[in-house]
Amino acid sequence: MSASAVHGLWTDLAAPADGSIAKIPAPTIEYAQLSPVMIVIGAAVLGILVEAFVPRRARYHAQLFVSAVALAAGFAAVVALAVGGHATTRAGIAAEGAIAVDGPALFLQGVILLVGLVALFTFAERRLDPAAHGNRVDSFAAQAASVPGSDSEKAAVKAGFTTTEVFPLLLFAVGGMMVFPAANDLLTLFIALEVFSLPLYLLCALARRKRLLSQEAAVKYFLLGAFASAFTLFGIALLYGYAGSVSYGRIAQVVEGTVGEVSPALAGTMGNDVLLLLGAALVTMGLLFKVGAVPFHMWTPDVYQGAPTPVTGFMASATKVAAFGALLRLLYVVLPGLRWDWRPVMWGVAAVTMVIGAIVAITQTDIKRLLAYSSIAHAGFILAGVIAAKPEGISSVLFYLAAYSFVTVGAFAVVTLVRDAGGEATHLSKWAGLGRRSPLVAAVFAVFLLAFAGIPLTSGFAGKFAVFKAAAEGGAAPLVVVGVLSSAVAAFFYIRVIVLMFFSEPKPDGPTVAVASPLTTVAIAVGAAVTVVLGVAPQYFLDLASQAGTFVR
Amino acid sequence: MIALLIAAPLLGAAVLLCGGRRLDRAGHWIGTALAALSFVLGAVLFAGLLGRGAEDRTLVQHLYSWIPVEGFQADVAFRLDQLSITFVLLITGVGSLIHVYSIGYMEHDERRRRFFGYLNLFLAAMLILVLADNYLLLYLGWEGVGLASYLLIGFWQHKPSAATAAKKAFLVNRVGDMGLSIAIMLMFTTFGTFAFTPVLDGVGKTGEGTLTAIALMLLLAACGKSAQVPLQSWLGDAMEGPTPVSALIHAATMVTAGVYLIVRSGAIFNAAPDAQLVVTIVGAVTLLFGAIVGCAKDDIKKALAGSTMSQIGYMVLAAGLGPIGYAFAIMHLVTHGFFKAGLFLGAGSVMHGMNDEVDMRKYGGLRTYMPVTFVTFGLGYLAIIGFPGLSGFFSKDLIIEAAFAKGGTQGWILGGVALLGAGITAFYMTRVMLMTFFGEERWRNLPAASPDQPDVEPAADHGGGVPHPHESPKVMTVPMIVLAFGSVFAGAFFGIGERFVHWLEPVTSFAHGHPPVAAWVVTVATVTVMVLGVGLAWAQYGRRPVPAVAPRGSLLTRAARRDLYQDDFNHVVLVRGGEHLTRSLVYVDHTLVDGVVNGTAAGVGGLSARMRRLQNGFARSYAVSMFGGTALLVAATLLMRAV
Amino acid sequence: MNPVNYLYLAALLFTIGATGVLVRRNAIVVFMCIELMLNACNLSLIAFSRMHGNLDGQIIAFFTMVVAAAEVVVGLAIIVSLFRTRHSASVDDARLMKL
Amino acid sequence: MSFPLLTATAVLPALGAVATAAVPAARREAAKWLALLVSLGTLVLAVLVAVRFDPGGARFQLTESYDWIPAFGVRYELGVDGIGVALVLLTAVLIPFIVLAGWHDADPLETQSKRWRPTQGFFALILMVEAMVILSFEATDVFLFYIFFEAMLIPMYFLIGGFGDRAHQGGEEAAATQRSYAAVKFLLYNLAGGLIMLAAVIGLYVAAGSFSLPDILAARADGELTMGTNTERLLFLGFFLAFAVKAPLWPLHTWLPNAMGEATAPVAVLITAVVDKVGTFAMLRFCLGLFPEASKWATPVVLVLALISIVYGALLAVGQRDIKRLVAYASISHFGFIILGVFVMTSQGQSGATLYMVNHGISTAALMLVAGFLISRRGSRLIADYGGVQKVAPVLAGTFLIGGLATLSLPGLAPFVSEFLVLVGAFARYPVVGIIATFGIVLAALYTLVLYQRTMTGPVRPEVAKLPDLRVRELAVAAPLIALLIFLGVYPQPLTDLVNPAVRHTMSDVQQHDPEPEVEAAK
Repeated sequence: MSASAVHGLWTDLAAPADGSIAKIPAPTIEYAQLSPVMIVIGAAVLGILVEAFVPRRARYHAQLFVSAVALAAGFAAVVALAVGGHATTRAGIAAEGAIAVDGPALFLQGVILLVGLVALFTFAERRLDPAAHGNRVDSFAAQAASVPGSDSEKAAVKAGFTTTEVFPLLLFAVGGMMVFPAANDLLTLFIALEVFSLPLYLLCALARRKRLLSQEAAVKYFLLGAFASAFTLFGIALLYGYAGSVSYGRIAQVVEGTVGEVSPALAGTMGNDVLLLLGAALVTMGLLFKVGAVPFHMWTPDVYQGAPTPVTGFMASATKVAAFGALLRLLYVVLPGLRWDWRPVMWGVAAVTMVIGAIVAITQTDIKRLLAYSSIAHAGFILAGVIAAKPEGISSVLFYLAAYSFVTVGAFAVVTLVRDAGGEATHLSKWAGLGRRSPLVAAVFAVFLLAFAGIPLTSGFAGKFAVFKAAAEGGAAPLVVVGVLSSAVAAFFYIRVIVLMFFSEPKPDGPTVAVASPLTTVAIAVGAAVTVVLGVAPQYFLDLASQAGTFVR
Repeated sequence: MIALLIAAPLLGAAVLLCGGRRLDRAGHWIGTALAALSFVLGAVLFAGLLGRGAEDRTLVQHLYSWIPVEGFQADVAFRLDQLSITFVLLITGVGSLIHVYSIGYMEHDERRRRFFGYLNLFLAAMLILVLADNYLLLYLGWEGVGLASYLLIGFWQHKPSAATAAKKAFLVNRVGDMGLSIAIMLMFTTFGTFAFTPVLDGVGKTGEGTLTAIALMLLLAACGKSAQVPLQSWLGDAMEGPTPVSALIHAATMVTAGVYLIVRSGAIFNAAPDAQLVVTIVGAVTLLFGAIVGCAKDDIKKALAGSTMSQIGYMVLAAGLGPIGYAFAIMHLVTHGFFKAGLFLGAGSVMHGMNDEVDMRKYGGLRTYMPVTFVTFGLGYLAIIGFPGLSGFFSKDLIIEAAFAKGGTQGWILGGVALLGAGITAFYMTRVMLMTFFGEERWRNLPAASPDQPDVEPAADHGGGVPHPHESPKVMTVPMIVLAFGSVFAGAFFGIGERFVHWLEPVTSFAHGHPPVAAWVVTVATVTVMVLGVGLAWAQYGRRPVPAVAPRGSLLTRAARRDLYQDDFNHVVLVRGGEHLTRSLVYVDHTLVDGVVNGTAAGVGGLSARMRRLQNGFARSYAVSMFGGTALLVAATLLMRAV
Repeated sequence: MNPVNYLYLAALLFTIGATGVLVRRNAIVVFMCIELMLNACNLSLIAFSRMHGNLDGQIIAFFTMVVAAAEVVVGLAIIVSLFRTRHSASVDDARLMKL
Repeated sequence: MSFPLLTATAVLPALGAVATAAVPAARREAAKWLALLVSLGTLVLAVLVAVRFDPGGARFQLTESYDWIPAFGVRYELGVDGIGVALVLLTAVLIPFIVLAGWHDADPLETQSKRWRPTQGFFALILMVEAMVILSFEATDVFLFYIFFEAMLIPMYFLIGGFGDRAHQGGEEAAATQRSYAAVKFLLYNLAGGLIMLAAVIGLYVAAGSFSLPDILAARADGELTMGTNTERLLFLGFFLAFAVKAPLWPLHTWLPNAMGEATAPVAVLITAVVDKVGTFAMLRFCLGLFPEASKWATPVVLVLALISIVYGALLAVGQRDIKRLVAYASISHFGFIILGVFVMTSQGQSGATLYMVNHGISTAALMLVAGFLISRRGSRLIADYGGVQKVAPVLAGTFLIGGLATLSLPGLAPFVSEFLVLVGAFARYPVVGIIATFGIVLAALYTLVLYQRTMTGPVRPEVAKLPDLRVRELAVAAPLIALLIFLGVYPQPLTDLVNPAVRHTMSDVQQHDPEPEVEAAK
């Protein structure tokens, strides 16, 4: 359908045909192309029904089954679409222009689904915490509503309640994230944003241990998130005001001035660049908030630390993937005409993000906060790739996201294993001598850290190299230099953790590495495997990314 | 054949040093046998040379290419000619004798095997030095003898003094070696090679400046090896080594390598008169320096060392005179090889009989107790002071004549110095003679163990107390006797009819010097001066009894005892200064260079700690930062558009 | 009346809301301020919709309301649970995690 | 397609490392023997490479080339020239001795848990390093080289930080902290250098459009490749900085004394004799090959730094109180010589530098390993704690002395050849530089002999009175090395034949000709 008549649904309605109500033409929805999202959202709804109707005892397994199947099926659908050429030749816009089905969208959806699947395993882990009253428990509160330490909570624990709602919440979040990078108009963008944010807010609040931290994290995340999305919405409004439409294609045309017939109103607003720039800036800000770029990063450490670690892992990886996807689409599809305005700004943001992320991380003492700051630094690196306004830029970012997300999930999965009496032992001092106690786990974690640090033969290096190369070719050499320098700084604190694990004597009261169920084991194994494979033989995935590297408009 | 000559002692060294304890019993015989073997080989070669015509007595044996690199050829090639064969005979001959002597001298040392290994190593290196056909190979031998001397001086390593002396010797030599290597580099950049023939023939093709530079660098090397001023300080301390070592290395052979180098490079020096002048000056100064030091020392070996220094001074002086001197230099070198080796062996024999007492003031009247030693030593003494008819007389006299023959004021000065030196030589040698073999027997009324020699050489384990002077065993005396013969007749044999000169002429070239005064005048003068010296010495040490404890002495005496303060100078300036330098550098490295690095790290850390505070936990302040960030973003975007 | 004025009003409301978020302590009030911002957005959307003469803006406004409602649900749930544990709804009290 | 010999030389130790690591905790000895066997096997392969290599033939031989990451334009491209062969040989020769010398360095303490398997780890890491070093000598693809150049830091890091001398003055606690400080310093220094090089590597691709050294050289030769002067200089600096850190050049050297001081002697040898050579090797191959103009532009500065390294390192060596640190500073001085030889741009200098890499490797190994034996006996690194060892352990002292003499490059021992070549090469183009460098040989004599005198000679100290002499295993380490030193000292031709053609190529890369001797010039 043509981009000029956006949203046939509403606009046709708006034209009254001489009193008589005209027939509403049924919108054409390409179900096949939307199937991945539909499957996941559908499964989420199903999950809620399960909550309603399935007896408590069976819920856990039912939910786990439904979610796993849904994610797997979704991934299968994505693959099918990709094979069907929807990523390249038959890429197009679906659902009346609301959603784009093209290379980046499918690639990122695939990544999100896989990451979601891996995260799901960590969500479902029930062997780490000591069984309470004979019931296996996972890392989520028995009953979120009950006050920590209160009788009701004790009762809930005694009764062996578990918050199986986390699974549908996870599915909703995944669904939203899948739509986010595929959204082809600002409205869908906004909706997707909220659809995956709200479940995350909730998930953050659901930790079984350290609930105070968990709730605090949730509040901070929620308030700041809502604050950010308010800005985003205002930006959307301004863009709409500027272009008279929220469709990406339309806005792009207006920006470039290649629009067909210009209505007088449009002519009026088109002239007003302030609307455009202001709107663009605000929408971008909303996305930068989600990727955790400086100076919109301050929620990251607190939320990462407070949230239940499986949630943190999921958030840290999947959210970044989705948000960067959306950011890419926004900058490359909607605002290419504005490149000379946003690139310098992004340069600044990227540089600051890398530097501050790396530097502040040095003095962190909590492993989760440390990883949070490292994720900030990485956001900076990825931004460097985003800035290279060329296809290599897109594909390099896609590859980096794929590599990074798996490393992150794996790393946080390892964090869930290291526990002492008070639950997870996240303070660095407690990790001393871990390498002596359980060499294998420490070694795996070391691999993840080295990948973060970007040491060759790990996925981290391949990704970093791809991004920097693209940036350099895009003429951002200074940014590359800043990048390598800050990675040198960043290397320091990754190394510090390794030193701690291997070279310092274990403390007598130190934490133990809990023996995980196959679920977490699989999660970690997958993470490690992907890290190494993408590091040693990245070619196939690079090809994938570069094939997927073109947006449809 | 030539290679075999070197191989023999090399093999000996390898076998003895790697052989392990099972060779302890036979070790010294193996060593001596191989040394003797190479002497025999040398003799055979010599005979071979004699068989040839005077002009084609140069054999070159090219073994293999040592360092073949783009534009850089260093071969392992040996050159046998009159000059080198002379040295070969001297080295292997005296060397063999001293091997024999050492069998007796080192009898009681449990590390005798290693001692002989080192001796063989030295022989090999020295032979390489004199047989090499290019300067790089010569350098190899040059450092080789340095190593051997290092090992032998420090042979009694448990004595800190010995270890220090060894180190000092090596270091001072290294300074000289610097000169040699720079000289070689200069040759390479000038001639593109450093083989003797092309270099020495190519002298004409290049400017005098370069040649002077090369010559001076060679001289520096010679100073190091031959203990010439200013690099002479090591020789005195080198006497820490066992006496045979002093005899072989620090009297007869190694220390004369410098003279060999100068004579060998004669063509270069001939073309660089300024350099030659410097050479003569160095020679003259050392000549006096050594002589003066020799007068003051009470340690018999140190006194002899001083004399060695001064005798080599003569040789260097002669070598500096050019064609008129080269041959005489070598001739004096050979004769000196004989009598000085003899003297040292004699001294060794004395010490052997006196519980290794080296202080002459504690000797006296020994002639009756050790007659053989007395006689041989005496003959050596007569030879060195240039008693008419003995070898020293011929060689030294010729040098003095040549010195005068240099002509002009230089001639007079140099000649005068040489003459004076002859007198002083006579003085201090007589002094040694008198203090050791004549006068009252001061060693009778001695405190028990000699206090100034706390660690007694293992060679003497017949306790302290009053020594019982006795003659040394045959194995020691025989070499002394042989050398004595040498010191008596060598001079006459060489000198009469200029046999030696003509023998060397094809290599060193020879020109008759014409002294301003008739030759016999010089001779007479020399003899007179010599007699004066002897008389003076007798007046001081012969008539009056010698105090067993050294008197304070005159200013000059005290200065001479302390090597004219040359060591103290080194110590203060070089050693102390060096220590300060290194210590301060260590400090700099730690605080500055390393400090910068650690400082940067600390700085980043501090920055991090400060930035951390922004993360203060207040949700609202986070919101503020977001708000501010947005404002910035918007502002920046608008600004971009504005500009 | 010129719809632009509505835009000014919207901007004003938005700013008020933002300021409220920055200055108020009580989580509920902060949250209300955010709602205010959302509604400011709605107002401007509708104004633009009027200017451009198409309905997109109004439709978005509806969606926004729904989203706002959802946010209320989630947000209140979180805030209330926080309040019940801490007996205070002040956002400044919740600062266990810092640095 | 022939048998991929070069790959094999690296794959064998890599697999060996994995196998060694997999040996169960109880079978410690087996792990050691396995490691030794593998290193010997690698040596055989390396010798095979040397045999198959034809000095007269093409510049890069035994080449292998496969696509690896086309997206980055990265090829798995191996090939050796004479210099590469020489260094591969050096590595393969030294590793068995390192393994043998470190036989007991990693035996676990009784206190440690049974599951902790330091021994297996130690030897596996050594083999890992060997594999990566060999690959970086063989890689002709810049990116491939960079990968291993960086990756080898990790095993080295664990070797330095994980294993130290047994009895350490100041107790195990202090030792651990100092070790990890040294390890972290090592890693950060090199990582920082490496990352800057990464930027340069990317820049190189942007500028030259390829990572393959042969392609770039060919393109430059055909004049197809022209870099802007400033670009070339910046890229050169990026590369050179990394290499200057690796082959410690003043003032980037401070990590070496810490690393060598804290690590066990075999690991110290691994650092200075093997790993650091990658830096100097890379200067010769990549800096000069890729950026000839910039190299010439930078020469004066580099020469000055090299001279400073020579003198400064030697002086600091004189001032050290710790045997290992002394050797470390001596190495800094020697690396000054190597870099000098590389950058004077004469064939003598460059051949000398290459020989120097090999000879310095062997001589340091001899000196440091024997020193290690000594230290392991007395349990102290302080020179002051020794004295008179020569009397109680003459063989040990003898080997130590020969190692020292090699360090002061005594004629007749291998280092002399290379050092003299470097000096001549330097002198031929820059006489002053040559003369200043010559002072280094005096200082070398100073620190070596002082070390020997203080430790080995003089009256026997009571603490050392009981020290046993070298054991068979230790003799098996020292003797062959010394034999090698002597052999290469009197007959270096096999090596020079390997190196000469490669040097000729490098000289033509930088379009330099040796200065003619004055006499020829006169004609």
